[in-house]
Amino acid sequence: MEQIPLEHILILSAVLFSLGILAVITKRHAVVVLMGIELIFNAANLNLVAFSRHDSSLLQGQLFSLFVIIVVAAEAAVALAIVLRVYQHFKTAYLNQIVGDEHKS
Amino acid sequence: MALLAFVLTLMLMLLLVIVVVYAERKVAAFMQDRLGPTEAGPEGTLQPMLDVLKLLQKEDIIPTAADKKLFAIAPILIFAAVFAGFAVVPLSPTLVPAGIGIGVFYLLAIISLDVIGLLMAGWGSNNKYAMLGAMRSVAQIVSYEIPAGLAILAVVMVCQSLDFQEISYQQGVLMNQFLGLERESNWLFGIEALGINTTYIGGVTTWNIFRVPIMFVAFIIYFIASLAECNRAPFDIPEAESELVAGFHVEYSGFRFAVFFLAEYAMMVLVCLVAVILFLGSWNTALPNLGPLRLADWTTGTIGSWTAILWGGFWLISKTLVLLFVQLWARWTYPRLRVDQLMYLCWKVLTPIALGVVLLAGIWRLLM
Amino acid sequence: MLFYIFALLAILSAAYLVLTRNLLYAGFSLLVTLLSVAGIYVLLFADFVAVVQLMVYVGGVLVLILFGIMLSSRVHDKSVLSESVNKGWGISIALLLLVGLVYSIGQTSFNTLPWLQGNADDVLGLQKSTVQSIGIKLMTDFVLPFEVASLLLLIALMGAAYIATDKPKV
Amino acid sequence: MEVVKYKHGFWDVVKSLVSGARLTWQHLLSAKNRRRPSHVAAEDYFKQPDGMATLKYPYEAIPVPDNGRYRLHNEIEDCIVCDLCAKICPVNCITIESVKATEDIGVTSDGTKKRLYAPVFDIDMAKCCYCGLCTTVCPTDCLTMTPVYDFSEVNIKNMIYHFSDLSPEQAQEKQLLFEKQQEEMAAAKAAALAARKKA
Repeated sequence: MEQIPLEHILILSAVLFSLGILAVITKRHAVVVLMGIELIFNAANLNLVAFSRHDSSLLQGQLFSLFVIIVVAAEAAVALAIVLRVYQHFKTAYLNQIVGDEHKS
Repeated sequence: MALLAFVLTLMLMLLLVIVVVYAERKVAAFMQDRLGPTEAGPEGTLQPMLDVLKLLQKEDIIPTAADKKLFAIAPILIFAAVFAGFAVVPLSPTLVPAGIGIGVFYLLAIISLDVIGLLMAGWGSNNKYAMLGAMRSVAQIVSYEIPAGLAILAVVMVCQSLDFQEISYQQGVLMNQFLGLERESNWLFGIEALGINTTYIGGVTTWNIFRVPIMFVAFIIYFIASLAECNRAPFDIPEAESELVAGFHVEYSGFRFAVFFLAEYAMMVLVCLVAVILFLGSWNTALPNLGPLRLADWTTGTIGSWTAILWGGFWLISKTLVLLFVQLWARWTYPRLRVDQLMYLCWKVLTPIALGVVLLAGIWRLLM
Repeated sequence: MLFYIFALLAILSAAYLVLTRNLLYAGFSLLVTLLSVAGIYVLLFADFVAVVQLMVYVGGVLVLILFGIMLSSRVHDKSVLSESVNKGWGISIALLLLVGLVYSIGQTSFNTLPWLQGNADDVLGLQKSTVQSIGIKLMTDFVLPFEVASLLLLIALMGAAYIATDKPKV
Repeated sequence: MEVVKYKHGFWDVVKSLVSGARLTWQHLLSAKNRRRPSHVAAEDYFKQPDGMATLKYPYEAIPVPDNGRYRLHNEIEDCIVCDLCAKICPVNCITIESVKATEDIGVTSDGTKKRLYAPVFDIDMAKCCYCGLCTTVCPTDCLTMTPVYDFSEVNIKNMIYHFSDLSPEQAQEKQLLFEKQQEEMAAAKAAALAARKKA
């Protein structure tokens, strides 16, 4: 198996990262924003694993990406619980439609 | 080589599925004092093939209100998930389609793709029964992955490996022929202090449920959880015919339904294969060496020759069929659980016991 | 070769995630992205991370996300279609970021970095998988983050359960 | 009302699971026995408690009792076309048309004289309610219920059984004969009347 050039992996992760940013900025549904964040996490993980290949004795990159995945799991659980709560309260999951009671006309 | 493994695995899976579909009907019939299929072929043996043929001829109906893309992809995804699980199952001492070092973990992970397919099917059908069935099914599968995973974890702790093939080798007379296990030895009940070396006795004495008796509890937990994972009775509330008509595949017909059907039975076969490999000695013989009576050696064959492959396949598949029979037996004996009973069983009974088993397995490992 | 297929799949599905207005389709295209990233992990000799990715992301996070969508919308309903806003700003910021990142990646010569001199082929060594060394690392050098992570998961579990339960109205 | 008390202990659950499994296992084991297709009057009819209860129907069947009331059959040779069966039929499934015979057409097997032809004697078994009234009123016992019960048809028209032994042409011929005789008789009558008037 030929070696994958490091630059290509980094470019891939840069593309994923900017797509994630794009999703976070342009989308208005809370869950889609969450998906954008997942994309960003994945881009970061990809970098970590790619560099970890050059660190065979320590595997620090892989270990770090494992911790990232753990944090993502925790984050997703809490975030979705919040989204459901918000939906129950405001009857919408669109971030721009969430208005506090005092602002309602 | 990869293609050969693919075809071989597919053939094995289809063969076992056909046997199980036929057995299901016959066993159900016999337990209910009926005859079962008798007309197609001798004693109705061609019935499953003809069923599939019938399904393939039927009209492929896609409801107008359905989400057509998801509706079309879902069966393929579910089948792919189950079939990908078969890739790491060792069939005999030298025959394994894809022997990867973390096979057990991979299998647990790839099965979870199934869940996504179920959600797709349920949502894509745009039918409340399908949606309810999919939701129930996903909740059930995700919950029961925990006791099943803990039971498997107990095995992994005892065997110190995530490789199916290494776990298989540990449970038989061929143990020392595996790379990395040359110096290991099995002790009766896994307790070295007893001083009875069973490495060359083999047979039942080196199966995981026997060499570490606490594994028997883990096996029971895994078996119950696996019934729930493949939506089998008594845990078939996702498909409850009487209340949900059929759950997530209500809207499916023809070819797509055949794929669902196949995937469901393949899932049954897969969980039984995993149970056999992890707990019941994998492809190892059931007969121990008793003094000059070298029953284990005779029924194992020599590695590298056809005898080993044939004996290995024979033992693996016959043990799997026995477990599959138990699944059918349970289906036609026990009534369906309610949702609250299902969750009670998972979270308040199986999970705590499984946690205890993991702890005990860790302690047991220290004795080995 | 395999890497480029996976990379293309990942980028295409991520782009589809951004472009599509259907929330469900976005979720399922995220599935494809996650799967292809897992494939890339395998190619980078990180089999354990790849399977963890499958297990946690596909089996856990994605299911949660899909549940989140399905519990807050209906089929063929406006609520499953989400409109995009801030398109101009979003695209320009993302493009700027992308160009900047790609430019800096292009400018860096990774081959001369001293901490990248390790042999990239010899990750596995004699072992069949990285799981053994990861396990040893987790129990020695990384035992504190490991324990903290378990604590974090416990807190997240309790917090999520608390937030999501219906409180009795007093 | 007495409240059923369920036992909830762990071992009670295990015990009930095992007893259930044993029950189905015993049924599975007894599946080597099969019910024989014995007659209802046979000695062992009620003494076959276990084993598979299904019969492979087209190949084996429980014999019909002697008094079984199934498909109707009319022995047209013995029928005197009295129309009693059609009259008593509660669902009107019997259609009979009759033509008077011009000459003597024989006797039935019990000696009754036959005076009528039956160009149409149809029984629609799809309508029949199997009450058997027609067989009781039949004076010559030619209409009977047979033990044949398996006579399903693809086309419902085939459920109408035709018992007439006359072809349409023959029926027409008889009808013409009868009409001719009637005419002759009428002519003879008229002649006789005219002769009487003349006289």
